[in-house]
Amino acid sequence: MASGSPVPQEKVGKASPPPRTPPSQAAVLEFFRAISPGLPQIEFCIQCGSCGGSCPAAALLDHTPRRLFALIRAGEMEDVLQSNTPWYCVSCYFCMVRCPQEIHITDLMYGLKTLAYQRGYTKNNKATHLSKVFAGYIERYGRSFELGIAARHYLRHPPSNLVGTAKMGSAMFFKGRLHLRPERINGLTQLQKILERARELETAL
Amino acid sequence: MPEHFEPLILGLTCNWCSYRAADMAGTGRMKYPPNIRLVRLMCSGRLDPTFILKALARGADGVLITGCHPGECHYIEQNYKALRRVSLLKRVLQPMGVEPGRIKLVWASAAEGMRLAKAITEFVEEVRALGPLNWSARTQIPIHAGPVRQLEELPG
Amino acid sequence: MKYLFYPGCSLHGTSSAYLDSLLAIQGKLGLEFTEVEDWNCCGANEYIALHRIPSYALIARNLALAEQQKNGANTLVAACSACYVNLARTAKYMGTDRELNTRVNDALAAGDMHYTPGSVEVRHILDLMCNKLGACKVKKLVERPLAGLRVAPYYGCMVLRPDPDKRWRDPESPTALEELILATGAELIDFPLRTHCCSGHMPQINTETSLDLIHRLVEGAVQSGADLLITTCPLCQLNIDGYQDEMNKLFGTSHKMPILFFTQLLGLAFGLSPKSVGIGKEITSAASALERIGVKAEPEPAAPRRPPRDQSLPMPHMPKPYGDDL
Amino acid sequence: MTSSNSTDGNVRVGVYVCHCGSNIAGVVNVFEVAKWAQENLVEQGVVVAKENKFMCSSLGQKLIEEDIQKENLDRVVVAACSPHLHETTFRGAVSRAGLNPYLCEMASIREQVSWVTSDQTAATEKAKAMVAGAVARVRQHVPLESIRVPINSSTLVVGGGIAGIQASLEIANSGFHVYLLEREPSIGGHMAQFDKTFPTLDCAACILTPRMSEAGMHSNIELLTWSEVENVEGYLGNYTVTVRKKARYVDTSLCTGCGICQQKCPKNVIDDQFEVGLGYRKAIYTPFEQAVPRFPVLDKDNCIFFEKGTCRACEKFCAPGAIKLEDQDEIITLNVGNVILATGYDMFDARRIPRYGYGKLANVFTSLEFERMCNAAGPTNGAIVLRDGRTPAKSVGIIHCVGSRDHKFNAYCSAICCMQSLKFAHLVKERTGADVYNFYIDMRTAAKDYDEFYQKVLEEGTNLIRGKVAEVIDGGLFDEKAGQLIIQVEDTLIGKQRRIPVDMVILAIGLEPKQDAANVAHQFGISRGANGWFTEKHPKLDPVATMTDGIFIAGCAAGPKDIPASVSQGSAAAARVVSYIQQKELSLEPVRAYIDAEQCSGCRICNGLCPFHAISFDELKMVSEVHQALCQGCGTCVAACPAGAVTGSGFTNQQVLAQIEGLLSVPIHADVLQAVAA
Amino acid sequence: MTNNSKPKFAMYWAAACGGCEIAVLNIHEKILDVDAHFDVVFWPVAMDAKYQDVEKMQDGEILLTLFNGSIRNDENERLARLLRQKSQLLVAFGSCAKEGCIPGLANLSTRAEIFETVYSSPSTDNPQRLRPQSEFQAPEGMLSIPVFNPVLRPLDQVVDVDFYIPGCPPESHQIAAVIDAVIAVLEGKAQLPPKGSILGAGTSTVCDECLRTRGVKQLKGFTRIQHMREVDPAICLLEQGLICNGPATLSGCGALCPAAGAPCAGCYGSLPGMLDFGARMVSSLASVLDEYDPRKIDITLDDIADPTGVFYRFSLAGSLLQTGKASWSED
Repeated sequence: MASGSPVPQEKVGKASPPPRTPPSQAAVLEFFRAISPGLPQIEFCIQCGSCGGSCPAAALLDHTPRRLFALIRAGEMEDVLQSNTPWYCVSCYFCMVRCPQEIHITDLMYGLKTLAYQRGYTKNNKATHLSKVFAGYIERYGRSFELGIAARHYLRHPPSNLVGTAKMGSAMFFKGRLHLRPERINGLTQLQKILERARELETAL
Repeated sequence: MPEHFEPLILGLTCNWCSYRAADMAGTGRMKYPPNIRLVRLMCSGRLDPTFILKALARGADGVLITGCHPGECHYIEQNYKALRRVSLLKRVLQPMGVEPGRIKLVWASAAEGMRLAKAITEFVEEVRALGPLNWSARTQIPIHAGPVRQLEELPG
Repeated sequence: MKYLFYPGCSLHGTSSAYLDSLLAIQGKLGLEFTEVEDWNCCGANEYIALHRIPSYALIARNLALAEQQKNGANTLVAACSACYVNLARTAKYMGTDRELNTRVNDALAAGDMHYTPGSVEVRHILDLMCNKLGACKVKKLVERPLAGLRVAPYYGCMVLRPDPDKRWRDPESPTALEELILATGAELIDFPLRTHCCSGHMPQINTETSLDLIHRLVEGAVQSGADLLITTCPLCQLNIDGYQDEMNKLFGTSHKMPILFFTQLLGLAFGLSPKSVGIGKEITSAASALERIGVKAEPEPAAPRRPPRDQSLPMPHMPKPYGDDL
Repeated sequence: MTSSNSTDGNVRVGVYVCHCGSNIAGVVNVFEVAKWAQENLVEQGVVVAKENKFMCSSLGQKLIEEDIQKENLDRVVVAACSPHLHETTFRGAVSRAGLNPYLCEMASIREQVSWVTSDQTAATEKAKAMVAGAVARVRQHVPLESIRVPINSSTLVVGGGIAGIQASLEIANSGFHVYLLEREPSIGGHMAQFDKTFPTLDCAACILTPRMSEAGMHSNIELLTWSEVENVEGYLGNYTVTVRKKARYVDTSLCTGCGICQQKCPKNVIDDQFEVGLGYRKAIYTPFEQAVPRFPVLDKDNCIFFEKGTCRACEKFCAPGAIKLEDQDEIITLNVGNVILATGYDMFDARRIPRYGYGKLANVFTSLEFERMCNAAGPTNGAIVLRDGRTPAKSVGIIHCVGSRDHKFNAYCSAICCMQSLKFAHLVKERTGADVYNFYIDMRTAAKDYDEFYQKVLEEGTNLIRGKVAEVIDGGLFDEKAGQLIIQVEDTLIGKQRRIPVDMVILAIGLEPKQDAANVAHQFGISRGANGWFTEKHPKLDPVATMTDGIFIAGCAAGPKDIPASVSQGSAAAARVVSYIQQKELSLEPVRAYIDAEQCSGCRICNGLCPFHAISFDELKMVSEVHQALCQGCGTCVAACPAGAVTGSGFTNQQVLAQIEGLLSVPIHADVLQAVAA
Repeated sequence: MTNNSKPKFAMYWAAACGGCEIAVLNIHEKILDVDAHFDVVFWPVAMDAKYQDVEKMQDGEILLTLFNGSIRNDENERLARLLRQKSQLLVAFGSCAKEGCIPGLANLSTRAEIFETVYSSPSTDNPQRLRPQSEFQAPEGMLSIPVFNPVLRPLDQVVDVDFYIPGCPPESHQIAAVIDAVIAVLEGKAQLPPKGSILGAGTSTVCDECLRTRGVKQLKGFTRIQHMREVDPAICLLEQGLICNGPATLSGCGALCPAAGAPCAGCYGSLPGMLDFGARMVSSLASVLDEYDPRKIDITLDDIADPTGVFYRFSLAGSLLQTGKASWSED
């Protein structure tokens, strides 16, 4: 507990953790500069909780954002990457505009998502699946495709109230708000080339 | 250019703000590269372009001028004079082959040790990217450099 | 004035009403939108969740297209809040983060494209109307004042936050939609939750939470006495509009709070036909609310004089947020 | 043409390198530096170069003094800490040995080398360079004599808050005349508005009003209330201050302060000043009962007579006929030797944080409003009630750090809010027994008996929630908590978001510099820090002096402070002033500019450059001249003179240029730094 | 020339326009005093003389040498060294010798660029793009011309200089005054001024001699004389927005240019002890520019055409940095 970060739930009851010197803060910061554009300012967190207080999804989070930052600085990356927090982030940016230290919280959440995803921490995670389906259509057509996305996503993760959702869907359809087939852009191959190259340039995470 | 080049920077500081910021950086043990050497002036308004030229002529690769934030000058508004002198001097020096990037003006209050340390670190990197100025060598080139074809051996 | 226009996927699909109404009013406002040719999806908040550089490249392709096609029009306008933030953020970060800029342009190069940071200015249509045209200009165009219609503004998140280019005085107390509502002659409802979150893509991830958030908004709108909400964001519209039935079921309520795009409201005020501005495409029908248009609102009761034995303490004086001409 | 020709070649320089324990020696190889100087700077005139554990110690100083005698040195270089710390120390040592103090120069190899450099070799190299620079500079030094000015014995204190009152009393009691100037109708400042004072909880009025009346009656204090400074001229010892005494419409020579005019005045006005908008006053009023002076002022903008030309109620009922409706502003001139600025602070405007609902949600109050509410003499006679004026609060949320410690508003800590909020928590408990929630980021109770008070508040069962409040929402909108306020916050100690319903919210708003602080700073020629507070000459060692001789600061004008701190600053400033006055004549730092009339061409380029109006133009001789006492030594004119006719003693061109040459004479070793990088 | 006891006098013309020589002749009958007191041994413009004659002399045989012109090629350089060796007093005569003058501006360009302009400009017929070669093997034998040095040098960067006489050219009445002074010394009536002194000039700057009325300076902006409808004859030119180097320029000329309504170009250079003329002007002008917003400052400064040329017109080669691109490798 030297780091001041609370002991993650699953560790409760186990023997006290072996003594471990936390990672070099410089290295941690460098790393987050690498995965988040500009200067994310994570080092300035004063643990005030404006983020957790403002978060619309707070009820679902296993760690509030500021706690994630504490864990990161304590070197508890395992807990961070397993955390559901980034995946419940709906990008409302409340935390970011309210943070008294002007930390780029939302940007960091994106960074953490990519990190967790690319390190394979997100098996059967609803949010990841949604993102993957969405991304899939973009890479295949260059545009998103609501009907397809909904179908594929709900196939894997059926909504709590299937009837309601279906009703809404049909209503949408009849009001001409859902297309039956996706739009495809002309420069698709070009786009794919770009994305391919970009993936090569991705920071090794 | 040597494969590893370390820029030599001269820093001109204001006694009331940036010099104290340097003190604060010290007290706070904020590390910054040793490439910079500071001179204390009473105010950035004391900045005489001659100082900058002298530094460049004596082997400095860049000059960092620091003063109080606009509106915070201990002598009310002298830092604006520094601002104007620097911007005019840059224009004069460009045709001589001194990149404007080698001269930088930074505002740092007495409380901004961290800001100053950051500014120094950044500036050292910027100048490193520009490469050596090497003026002291240039002005000492042999007067008689011989026929045209021998000119390649000149430094700079 | 000529502008490049980035509609984004939703305006081509789920919120065609937004597009219809926008195109319907552009002429009156003296705006001329040219759709960026062959634009691609900005990836919403999904693509960036999986890939970093690729997501910026994805977005940057649109910026690059805009740079190519701009001929004269330097401003790229987006209507969807998410698209706007993505475009604006990328443009900003490519300008400030040298590293990112090189990589993204390197990627673009694979498709023989390039984007020069700063070459196009990204703005949201709301920002354009309020901060460039000004609500006063809008007011002049009103032919059918919406007197008696009680309208609550609903911004949602991304049009205001993170506000990468500092377009707004205060992202927590905006006045743009308010000014437009006043301009249309409708009655402005003070809606404290106007900048709160509609739950974004939460319906697909955790329906209960999202319905809870939607419930707060609808409940709040009802409590504040609004006939309808207007918004700037397709997703907000979709969530509040589409999930209202489910929300009612879950909370045992029976609210029917219609939500329209602000452009639709302007269209009506400009005297356009409801159909031409896509009224009717909403799932929670706005019909009943719109019937009020034209009905004279009863005059405001004068503020009562302070009775002698009233002990109540005066409220703090608040400055008037918008100009008197509204 | 070369620069370093001003002094003769054969100066004898002594170099002293300080270990500062391990502070310097731990990183810089001080022995090598000394040795290097000894060997390599001979032609620079270095005759001795020594290192010592602590140069500032009496032994270190002795060492210098002896060498000056033994080696008959005429220049000294001390490579140690920042000159801002020990320049005076070593100048002292040098002059004790009979040398002019200004023939000593310091190289700051602690702040600028050992403390900021990790690599030892690189640090040592840099230290050498700095020594070389200092030696080259000191060669160009010339003896300087300080300038002497007489000190006028009366003092102007600006601001009649507790700090100003304290300062005035101290000076007055030591037998010197004081003008105490206050913008408001009465002295007393913010403290007069407070109810209880932490941590002792004695009532503000009880301890303040005696001081106020003492100041009001003191034979050495001349009160100038309802007055503002118009203009300031002069320099240490001889300031001329122009003051506007605003029209009071009351003849203070006749007024008895009976208060009948206030009773009879028919016009009720919301009191935005003293009651911070929570209460009412009349158009002619004294801000509060114990006001000093007790004479009322007439508020022209709200007076029926000045609106309609009729009424004159006050005039009719005033027995001594003191009402003077034709009164005019009066301009007076004061000659003083010193000025103490105790201009205080403004409160942060809570409306700037809309998410806390102040101004929209009726039951959100600011801390100052709450102070008035608690005050027995306040608008509710001390009852803690909701905005409706009758319902007592059953649960109260107190939000710390409103507008403080937030880079969007004020990045600094306002210092008093934690204790004030705890005080509120206690008062609420004591008077209503309501539930109290304090929302804090960090609890800062660092002063005598402060943490004890914190303990007491804990004991009373206050709910302390560690978290910066996200927003305050009207519960009526949803959650069926009509009329209640919902405070949404992350309880960071359990890592969960909580939504806590309360009836009343108190915003502990932070302290800000006076909105006109910039003008004041400009008028008196002092500077302000990044946050807008006046800058001290030295934050630790000279906290009440400013960079401008003869202008002092006390209390919150220099930054947020609680009452004890403000009072002690008032006394401290007074002490500084009195010591000046008693010296009768003072010597000024000889860092001044002077113009060589021979070289001056009278181009008048320098004339407009001096913010202290020290440069004048002699139309007859057609040359410009510097008024030595006015000059503050910034050197702008020196740098600007196209003819080089202006010399800035202490920072001459030769000195600076020589130092630059010296600093750059030690090349930078790429290989060394490469090693560092690796 | 008969060998008599009179002290020997020499004058040489290196890289310069010749104005200095004219200026000397402009002292009219005073030239006779020179002849009366000196034995003129070497003065290519005025008399026939061979380098060998000078080489044959003893070291220090010449008492006084007035050296005008800067060191542009190796011939200038050889003669500078030679005359230094043979003269007791070597005087850098005129702006070129003192600080490089107009020819010094060539230091802003590389030798290749200069040759390009000189030998391949549209007005030159040079299809094979020939360039001067220092040596050329002709059937008759090896021909050689002086080598064009990459960097132009003022005299004191090549040899030790005793005195300076500024001006482009030096004012004749000042030359006359100097000659009188030297003669006075010869006759034992006066002492030589300290080595390195500037002779034939005032102690202040041109403003000191300028009759225009001046007030406190607050410059709104800058203009050029050709853009002005009229120049006020009575008011300081600087205050009219013209860049006048007068404030920084050593007095002695009598403020000729400002008197004629033209801003001072600065040919007398800066005061003794001032290291860099340009820096003085940059510093003073910027100080009195009445502008606070960085953007506006830039806009105002845009109105200064060729700032380097304006502030270093006469002093570039003698300035602190001495040279620009000239010192770079040419490709």
